Order: sequence, then structure tokens, then C-alpha cells
Amino acid sequence: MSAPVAQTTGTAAVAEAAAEHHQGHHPALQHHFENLEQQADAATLAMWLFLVTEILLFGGLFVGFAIYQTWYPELWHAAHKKLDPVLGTVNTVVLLVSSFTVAYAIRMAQLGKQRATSWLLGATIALAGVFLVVKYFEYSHKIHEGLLPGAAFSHAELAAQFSNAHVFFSFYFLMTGLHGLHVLAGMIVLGGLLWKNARGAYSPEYFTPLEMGGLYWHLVDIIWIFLFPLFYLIK
Amino acid sequence: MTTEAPAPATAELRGEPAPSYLQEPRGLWSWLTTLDHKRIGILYLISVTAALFVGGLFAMLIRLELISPELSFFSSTLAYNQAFTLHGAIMVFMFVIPGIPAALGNFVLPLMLGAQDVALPRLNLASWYFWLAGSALMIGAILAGGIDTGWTFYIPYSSTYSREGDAVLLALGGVFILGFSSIFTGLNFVVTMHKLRCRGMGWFRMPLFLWAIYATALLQIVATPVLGITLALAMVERAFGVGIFRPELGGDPVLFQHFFWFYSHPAVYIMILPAMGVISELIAVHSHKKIFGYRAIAFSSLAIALISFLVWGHHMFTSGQSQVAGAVFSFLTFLVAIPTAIKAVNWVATLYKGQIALRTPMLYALGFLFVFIVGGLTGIFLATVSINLHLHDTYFVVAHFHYVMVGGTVMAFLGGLHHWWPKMFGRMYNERAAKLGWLLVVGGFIWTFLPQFIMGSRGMPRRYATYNMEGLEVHQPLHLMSSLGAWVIGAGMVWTLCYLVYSIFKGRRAEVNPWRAVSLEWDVPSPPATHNFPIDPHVDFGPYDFERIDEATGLIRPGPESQRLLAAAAVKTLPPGAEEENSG
Amino acid sequence: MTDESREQPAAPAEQGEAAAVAAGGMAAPAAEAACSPGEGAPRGPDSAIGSAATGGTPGGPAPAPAGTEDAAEEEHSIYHVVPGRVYVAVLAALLVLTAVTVGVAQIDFGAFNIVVALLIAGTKASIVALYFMHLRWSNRFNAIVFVSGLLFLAIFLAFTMIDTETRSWVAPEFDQRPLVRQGAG
Amino acid sequence: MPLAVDPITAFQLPEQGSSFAPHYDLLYAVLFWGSVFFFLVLIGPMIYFALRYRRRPGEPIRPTPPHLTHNALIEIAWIAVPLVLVVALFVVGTVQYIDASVAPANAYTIQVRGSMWSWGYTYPNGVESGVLKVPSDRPIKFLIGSKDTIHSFYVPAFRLKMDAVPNRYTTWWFQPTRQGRFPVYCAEFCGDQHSQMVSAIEVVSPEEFERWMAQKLKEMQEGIPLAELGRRIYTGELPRGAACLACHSLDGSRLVGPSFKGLWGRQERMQDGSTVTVDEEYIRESLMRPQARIVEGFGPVSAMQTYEGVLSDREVLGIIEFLKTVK
Repeated sequence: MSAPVAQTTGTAAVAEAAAEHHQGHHPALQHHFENLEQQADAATLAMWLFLVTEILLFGGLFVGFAIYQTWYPELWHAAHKKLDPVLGTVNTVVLLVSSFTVAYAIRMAQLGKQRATSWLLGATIALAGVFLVVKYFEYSHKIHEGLLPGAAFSHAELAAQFSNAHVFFSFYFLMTGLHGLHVLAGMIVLGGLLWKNARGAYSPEYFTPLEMGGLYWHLVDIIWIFLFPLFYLIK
Repeated sequence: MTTEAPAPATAELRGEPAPSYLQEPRGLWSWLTTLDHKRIGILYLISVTAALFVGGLFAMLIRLELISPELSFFSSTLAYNQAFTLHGAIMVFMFVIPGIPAALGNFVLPLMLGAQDVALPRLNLASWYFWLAGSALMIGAILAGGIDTGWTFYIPYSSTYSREGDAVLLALGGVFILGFSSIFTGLNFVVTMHKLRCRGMGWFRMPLFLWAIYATALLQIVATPVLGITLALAMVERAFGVGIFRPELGGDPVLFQHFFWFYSHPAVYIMILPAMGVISELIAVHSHKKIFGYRAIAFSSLAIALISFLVWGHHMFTSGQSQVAGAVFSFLTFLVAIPTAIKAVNWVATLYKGQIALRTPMLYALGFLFVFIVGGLTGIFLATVSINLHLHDTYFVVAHFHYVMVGGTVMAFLGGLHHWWPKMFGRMYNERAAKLGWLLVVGGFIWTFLPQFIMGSRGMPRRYATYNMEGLEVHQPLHLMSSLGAWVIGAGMVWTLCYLVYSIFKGRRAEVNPWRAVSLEWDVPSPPATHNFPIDPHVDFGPYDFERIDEATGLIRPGPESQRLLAAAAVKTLPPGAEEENSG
Repeated sequence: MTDESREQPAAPAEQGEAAAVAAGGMAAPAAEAACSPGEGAPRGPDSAIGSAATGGTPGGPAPAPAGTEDAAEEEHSIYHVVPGRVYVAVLAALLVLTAVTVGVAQIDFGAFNIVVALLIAGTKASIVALYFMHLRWSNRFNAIVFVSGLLFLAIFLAFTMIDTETRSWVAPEFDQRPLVRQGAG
Repeated sequence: MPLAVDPITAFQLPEQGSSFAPHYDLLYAVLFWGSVFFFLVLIGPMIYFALRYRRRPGEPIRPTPPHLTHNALIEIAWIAVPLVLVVALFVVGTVQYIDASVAPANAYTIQVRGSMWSWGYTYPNGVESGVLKVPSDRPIKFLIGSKDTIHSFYVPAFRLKMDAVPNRYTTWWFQPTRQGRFPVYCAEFCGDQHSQMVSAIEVVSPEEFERWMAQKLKEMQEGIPLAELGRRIYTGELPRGAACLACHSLDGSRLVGPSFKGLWGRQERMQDGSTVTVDEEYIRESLMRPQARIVEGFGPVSAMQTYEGVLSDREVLGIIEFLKTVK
């Protein structure tokens, strides 16, 4: 045998054998993976790497926020009082519960309880909707008061006290806005998962997409866990 | 040299050769929807080459203008400003960053790992479409009036004073999307290297190109999102004005520069690390000698990647950042010199007592060393903060980063392209034509940029459309020399494109292993079959164990485990009943 | 280059970790299933090598038979199934910590207000990551990835602040805000 | 103290014009020749090996002996040597940088203001100029700002530049080493006329600078309404010896001298018993010969010194016009 490994022995016959090799596996198994476990491992690692990119995407705003807070602590203190801590707390609780429901949904999928998974995913989406509705009321109140980012800022009281009070609200709208977009994206993702789950796409052997959707949703939750005290509770 | 694939080992394994990835499946649609990493690599190769030529065209126009101190070629300084902006933006975001990883890396990475594909083929294809979308927006920006902000998009010029507002927004959006393309590629490569290495492929059996790609991918994943948020903020500032960066709203424009360079400095290493990886391959393979200090080179890639996150402030020594930050960033910048020096010295040491074949890829590697060492040493000038006060924003900087980016990345790209060309297309290019191309590119390059060092240290600021004022006219002869050199590079590039394309149709058929290399991509047909390996390979040798080459066939001798696997595969291909399965 | 991989075929750190986790208490039934002839191990003669080389657990990568509910309750071939009560406890802890952070915000710790708030937020985030996101049972490399993301964010913040907080140290003229000062209030 | 630099390095740098330049050029020369050395150290062997160890056609591939694949000692050596060198460079470079950033206390501070696309200069006495002249006998410090976008204030002959950032100031300083004219460029891209945003620093003798400054001052004052000119002298915004407000109030309160409130046209009783109506003549006399007539209650001698030769005619008129406005 002089041919090296996997050599130009790339004959049709061998390729066929290889193809045959992959048959009889789970339909969700892609050809370049050996087994579902390897595939799920790869997907999980990819998801964590993606979450890192999300952290650094938000990170830019967190860095800007921190720098301006050290530059203008009095402004930060005066401006945060314009936010409603009750609504902030309500939204925090809503997101935490939604994180719980999505985690439980995956657990149900692991146990093969398809209907329970669907219900829990539905609950998660509903909670995300509640979050956005609360956010809508907060935003419209701020807009009404003229507590707007940058050039649009028109709150007379703060403007008289601070020459650049708008920066706080720039950060507020940018950070919660970007987070809100992520919530919206999460609702779409979870909706897709719900639809596929209802059609029986997932099983105890294969529920990787659910797990990925869950990881994403938890990250959205984690980001809010930091946004909440930074905006609503900081003195 | 034989043009035929060598005889397979056993009669059972002989049959019709599997169709190559280029042949099967057929049709344009199959290419546009392909999930095959090799095809995506080729798609990227075509795209980034197009970007290289468009960016190069703008470079030619710039050099044409600078022959004369007065405004001569362009109708206005605005037009000149748009030309250098597009040259920079297209070259950086559309060519240099995706060039080696997405084109060459996509093609060879799974092959080198002994994997059947990258871990996430769909994301891989999405990456290419994101590249297309981002590039389309850039072209849209040109059509919408052009951008004149410089590729760095510094605020407040880009947010407030640049007149073509829509074009700036389009370009920012384009770069934002190109960033996602880069993230997807990097993410894919990291997962692939972690999860899809074939049997026996330990981390220290990976070719050094893969170590470099790994370090690059980490940078792409960690740094690029910050570019995303920075550009998104720049867009918001431009469109609405939120006062985080815009000074007239109380913002800090220097903060924008921090954000921008937090990405763009690591991006410099996104550009150069894969090039270093290619050079490690080329030097070892064409010297037929184990690379000197494999681990030192591998870890220096990671060290460079890590340190690159700590040095971005050296782009800002004269920006008004604090002197404390200037000193800190200067010190950390100097540290980059150490791993870079390790690589350079180890490459030269590898040549010692090698068996060197001075073919085109090797010539490009030597050309790379020549210009890269100049680029690296002039980097020391710029890292010295007091020296930087004078040289910053002059042609010295322009020459320095062209020595690194063009001398580094473009030469490694061309070297790597020639090296893997036989594997990609199954054809040999004409060696003589290639050597002429090399001479034009390397010679033209040195000719173009060496005068710029002198102009810069003599005080010629960059991004000047005209230089007919007090103290600057004296640079005209050097500018003229630089401009002539640019045409030589241009000619070399066009010549290279011509003979390479010609070889696809008329070139001699390539052997499986024309260079006598031992990494796994040289162990499959040229060009490879659609599914890379007929059976999942097993590796029991290092990437530079050249003694594994079979003198007679030029192929890699398989180890005992591989032989067993092959035999097992062969048995399986027999018709049912011909032989009992050898159950263990 | 030495081929240390010869002794230890292609086992990078994270795979070893996966193996350790699997061996550490939850892989028993799965391993049994894998050993049963004709089932599970997908690659026939290759699987012994394959699992070691490509990230499988040594016990074999076979899917757990959907046989008994009990086994599935506690074990799974790919992911650890977390008991439901753990999730409930985690949610309760998160809600309690939310109440604590709201309550603590009423107390003034001076400069430490932000530290306290961020410590509580960090604790909550860690709980979410460890339990809801399964980092506790997942491959250790995933945790390394996540933490290094935070590390790079810290570098970003710290090194930017080296500039923004020290501008007046050497040259007082460099101070950030000579022109846009906060109003007198 | 000019430091000798070899002709090859000197060719690469513009003529020196500041005290910073010789130090700079020396470090530059060290870097340049060090780079040439290391370049040759790397490229020489590279070319030699590439030619010496060519593979002959058909030559069998030899296994690489282990001592040619790595060598810990050598590898540590080429980590350690560059490390020591770059740390030394860092120290020298940073010390020079801090020196260039921190001006001596007696530096003459000129504000530099970039705008699209010109440079403007403001001297400490309020003189604004589009031309930058500085005296050769003292350290000069620039306080650099911008009206619109980011510019960069760059003088190649001094080896110094710093960005002009809107909303804040940056700074550098230099001690002139010779008289002459040194071009100033904008080094940060700032739009259409970026390349035309040029200026020059003219380093002139102290005497010539005084003459030029007196001329500028005159030009400037002629542009200012007389009453405003007087007010500035009163407040000390235009420094002319002591500022009037130190001794004369505007609200009627008694300081060292009489209040200016309602002074114009008033009947004042003098120490010698005479009365005077405050008019142009009396004010001019009080400024030039303060002891001539002293208001009752502020004697026996006036605390005021003479402003003879300090105030120009126009400035005296300015003070008079100002006093007319103080009701």
C-alpha cells in the first residue's frame, strides 16, 4: 500500500462508501460532522463566540457611558432621576422570568415534552412583548418631556442646569434602544423555534437550535441586568 | 514529472477519479448557493481580487495627480480626497482584511485540518454575501457622490463637515456590514479548528498558517464588533447628532479615535498575521526543512494577537490624548517588536542548511522578508513617541504601512496564491512568467515606497492634493519617482492576473504534490474532490516532516494507522458478500 | 517540533475537559449504551480513535436510548439535563437579588454605590451564565471564551480611561472640558 | 547646542529650528543606523542562505537534524536582545516626549486656532494675527485649539506637531535656536483645502518683535472704539502698568484714589484749595503728571505713578471717552 492516507485514492467507490457511512444517521446531522455530539459542540462554541461579539458590541456603549459618567457625575445623578425605577424593576423581573421560561423550555425539549416546550417558548415571547410594551410607555413619556438624545433634547430644567445634559439621554436611548432591538430579534428567533418545535423538529437527541436560541436570549437578559442598575439606580 | 495521479494502492480502490470540486455540481447557481469551503474560497478570491484592482486603480490616479505640485489631474481637491479615501477604504476593508483568511484560508484551512468542510458552511456562504452587500454599499457611496473623509472616518469631519452626507452614511453602513462578514469568517475558523481537526491532528501538528489564522480569527471576533458599534455611533452622530463624539454637542472626538483604533489596530494584525502564516508555510515547504522554532512562531502569533489589543493608542500620539496614555501605549507598542522579531529571525534560521527551491512562492517569501523587515524597523521609529511627533501623519507613516500592508500582505497573498494555485485549479502557472511578475511587483514596490520614507521624514504631510507651497515643492522629484514605481507595480499586477488566468485554461496539469509538501492539502487530488477526503484521514506526522515524502511518487507516505483505515475503507467498497466484514 | 501529540492523540485542553465532565458522574448510562454492540457508535472501527480525536467523550457518543424516563431526567448524551428545581431556585435567587439591588440603591455608600450595584449585577449575570446558560456543565473552553470576552471589554475600558482620566496630569491644558463645562446649577 | 549628525541622516530631516530638533535628530540617527544594522543582519544571511543552500534537481530530501529545528538558547537570545533595546528606546523617547509637552514656566504663550482652512494666532496681550512672529530669546508655548474640525499644527523644522481639537486645548513648546522663517502645515486631514492650510513661524530678534508687536497693538487699538479701549485699560484687560480699577472704583466707594463715578464734568476741590472742572486737559495731566494737582483728601502725595510714555495718545483719549460713560 503505497498511497498515503486519503490519497488520490479518491475514487468514486470510496466516496460512495463514505457517503453510505453518513447515511442512517440523524437527518439533522451535516455531512462534515461525525456525529450529533460533535455538531452540537461546534454549534455551542460558535454561539459563545457570537455572544462575545455581542458583549463587545454593547461594550463600546458601556465604555462611553462609563467615561461620561466619570466626567459628569452630577449630571448623571440629576438625569437618572428622570427615569422611572418602578418600570425599570418591572422590566427586570419580566426579563428574568422570561429567561427562566426559555431555560425550562429547553429542559422540556431534552425530556421530549414537545407541547410543554411550545407553551414555554410562547410564554417567553409573550414576556418579551410585555418588556417592549413597558419600554414603549417609558419612551413616549421621555419624548413627551423632551428628554431626548443630542440635538433633539429640549428639557428646560436640565438644560438650564447642565450644558450637555442630552448626553445622558443619548446613552439611555442608544443602549436601551440597541437592547430593545435585541429583544425584538430574540422574539423573532424564538418565534421561529416555536414554529419548528410545533412541527416536531426537535427531540431529545437533537435540540441544538433551541439551546442556541436560549443562549442568545439569556445574553439579552444579562445585558439588561447591567443596564438596569446603571441607568435606574445609580446615585 | 508525471501529470497523472499515481496508481492507487489496491485494485479495489481503483476506479474513475471523483469529479473535482470545480466540475461538480455544474452551473452558476450551484456556485452561488455552494456550501463547499473551496468554492467559497474561490468566490472570495475572485471578489477580493476585483477589489484589489479597483483599489489599485484609485492608487494609480492618486499617484498620477502627485506627479505635479499643482492640481493637475483631478478637477478639484475634493475629487482627490475622494480618490484617496476610496483607495484606503476599498483596500483595507474589501481586500486586505478578507484577502488571505477568507480567500486562501477558506480554501486550505479544512484541507490542512483533514476536515470535510468548515464547521458552519452556511455561515461561511453568508459571510461572502455580507461581503458583497457591504461592497455594494461602498459602490453606492461612490455613486451617491463619493466620500472624502479618509478611510478612518474621523469625527467631526465625517459627522459634520463632509458635504456628501448620504455617501458617508452609505460607506459607514458598508463597512459595518463588511465587519460582519469578517466576524463570520473568524468565528467559523475558530470553531473549525477546535472541533474538526482530523484524527491525530494535535494542535502542534497544525501547519503554522493555521496558527496564524487562529490568532487572526480571535482578533476578528473580539475587535470587529467594536468597529460595528463605532460606525453605528458615527452614523447616528451624522444623521441625528447625539453628542458622544461630536464636539459642537459636547462630545469628545478623541474618544471616537479610541473606539476606531481599538478595532483598527488589531485589524492591522488581522491583515498581517495571516500573511506571516503564509510566509511560514512558504519558507518551510520550499526549503524542504522543518521550520526553526515551530512553537516560538506559533506562540508569537498568539502573543502578537494579544498585544495588538493594548497598543491602539500609538495611532494617537499627536491626537491630544494624555501624555500618560502616550507613554503606556508607546511601551506596549515596543513589545510587539519582540514576537515579530522572533518570527523574522526564525524564518531566516529556517533557510540555514535547507534545500531551497527558488520558485515563485519562495521568491515572494524572500521579497516579503525584505520589505517586511523594513516595514517592521520603521515601525520602531513610529513607536518611539518623541520621534512620532514629527513623523506622524507624514509620508513616512504612509510608506511604513505600505511596507507592512503591501509588502507584507499583498506579497504573502501573491506568494500563497502561487503556492496553492496548483491545488486550487489543478494547473501549473508558467514559472518564467511568474518570475517576471515577481520582479515587477517587488521591484516596483520598493521603487514606489522607498522615496516616501524620505519625503515623510523631510516633512511632507500625507493626504495633500497639492504641494506647491513653501517648503514642499522640493519633494517633486521624489513624488515623480514614487508615481513611476506605482505604474511598475500596476503592470506587474496586470501581468500576474494574465498569466494566472491563462494557466487555468492552458497550464500544465498539476501533480498532487508539486512542491513536495507534507501538510494534508497536498494529499488530495489537484484540484480536490467535492468532499475533500474520501475517508476521514488520520495523521501521524508533523506538517514539516519532509522525510515522509516518497521520492518516487512525490507523495506522502501513510503511517500504519492510515493504512489500516484505507484498507478498511477498501474492504467496505467491495460488493456485499464478496468478503465478510472484518468485525473487530 | 516534537510530536507530543503522538502520546496524547489530539486532545486539546477543552476536549480533555469535556471528557472529565462526562466522566465526572453523569456518563455512566450513556457509556453503557455505547458499549452495547451494534448500537450507537456510528463509525464502526473508527469510533475508538474518532471519539478521542474529535471531541467525543471517551465513553462514546451514542445518544441515550429514550428508554427510561429516569435516566433521561438526569442524563443525556449531549447536554446535562438540569433538574427543574434548580431552575426554580435560580429564578428565586435572581428575583431576590433584584429586590436587594433596588433596596440597596436607597442607601448611600458614596463612591461605592456603583461598586455595590455592579457587584450585585455581576452576581446575577454569573448565575444566569452558570445555570441558565449551562456554563457550569458545559465545555470549559466555552467559559474561557465568555470570560475572555469580558476581559477584552475591560482592556477596552481601562486603556481608554488611561487617556480620558489623565489628560491634565502632565499638561494641564489638555483637560477635556475647558469649553463645555457643566452649568453652575 | 547643535548635536552633530552624519550627512546621511541629516539629509533625511529638514533644517533644525528648535532646541528640540538636535535631540530629536540624534535619536533619529540612532534609530536609523540601528535599523540599517539589523536589516543587514537579517537580510544578509537570508540572501546568502537562499543562494548557498539551493536544492539541486533530483536531490533527495534530507531529514532535518533536531539541532536545526530549535535551540532554546538562541531563541531566548533574540528575545532578550530586542527587549533590552526597545526598553532603552522607550525610556529615551518618552523623556523627550514629556520634555516637549511641558513648557518652562516663563514660556511666552500664544494661542493657535485652526479653522477650515487657515491658522489664527492670539498673543497674550490680546493681539490677534494671521502671521506668526515670535521673539528668538525665550521659550514659546502654543495653546492649540480648533474652531471646527480636527487640524494638526505641524512645524517640520521644530520636529513637533499636535492636533488642534475642537472643544479643548492641546499644547507644545519650543525654544528657538535661530532666526528665520519656518513653514507650518496642517497634518490632520480637514477637507477640501487641507493641503492649502499653510502658515509660517517667523522667528525674529527681540527688538524686531517688539517693533512688530507695537505696530500690531496700534493697529488693533485703532480698530476698537475709544470708550471700549479705555474700559479695557481700566480693567487691565489691556495691561498698561497697573490697572486703574485697583485704585479707582466705578460705584462711588473710596479706594486709594477718587472714584470714577460721575467724575466727568464734576467740580473737584484740590489739596491747594483751588477747584477744577474734570475735563480732557485735567485727565491728561493726572495721567502724565499725577503730582501736579491732587484732589483734597488724597494727599499729601499721590500714590499714582506717571503713565508718560506708557499710554499712547489714542489710549489717553480712550480713557477719557470711557470716563464720560461712567455716570
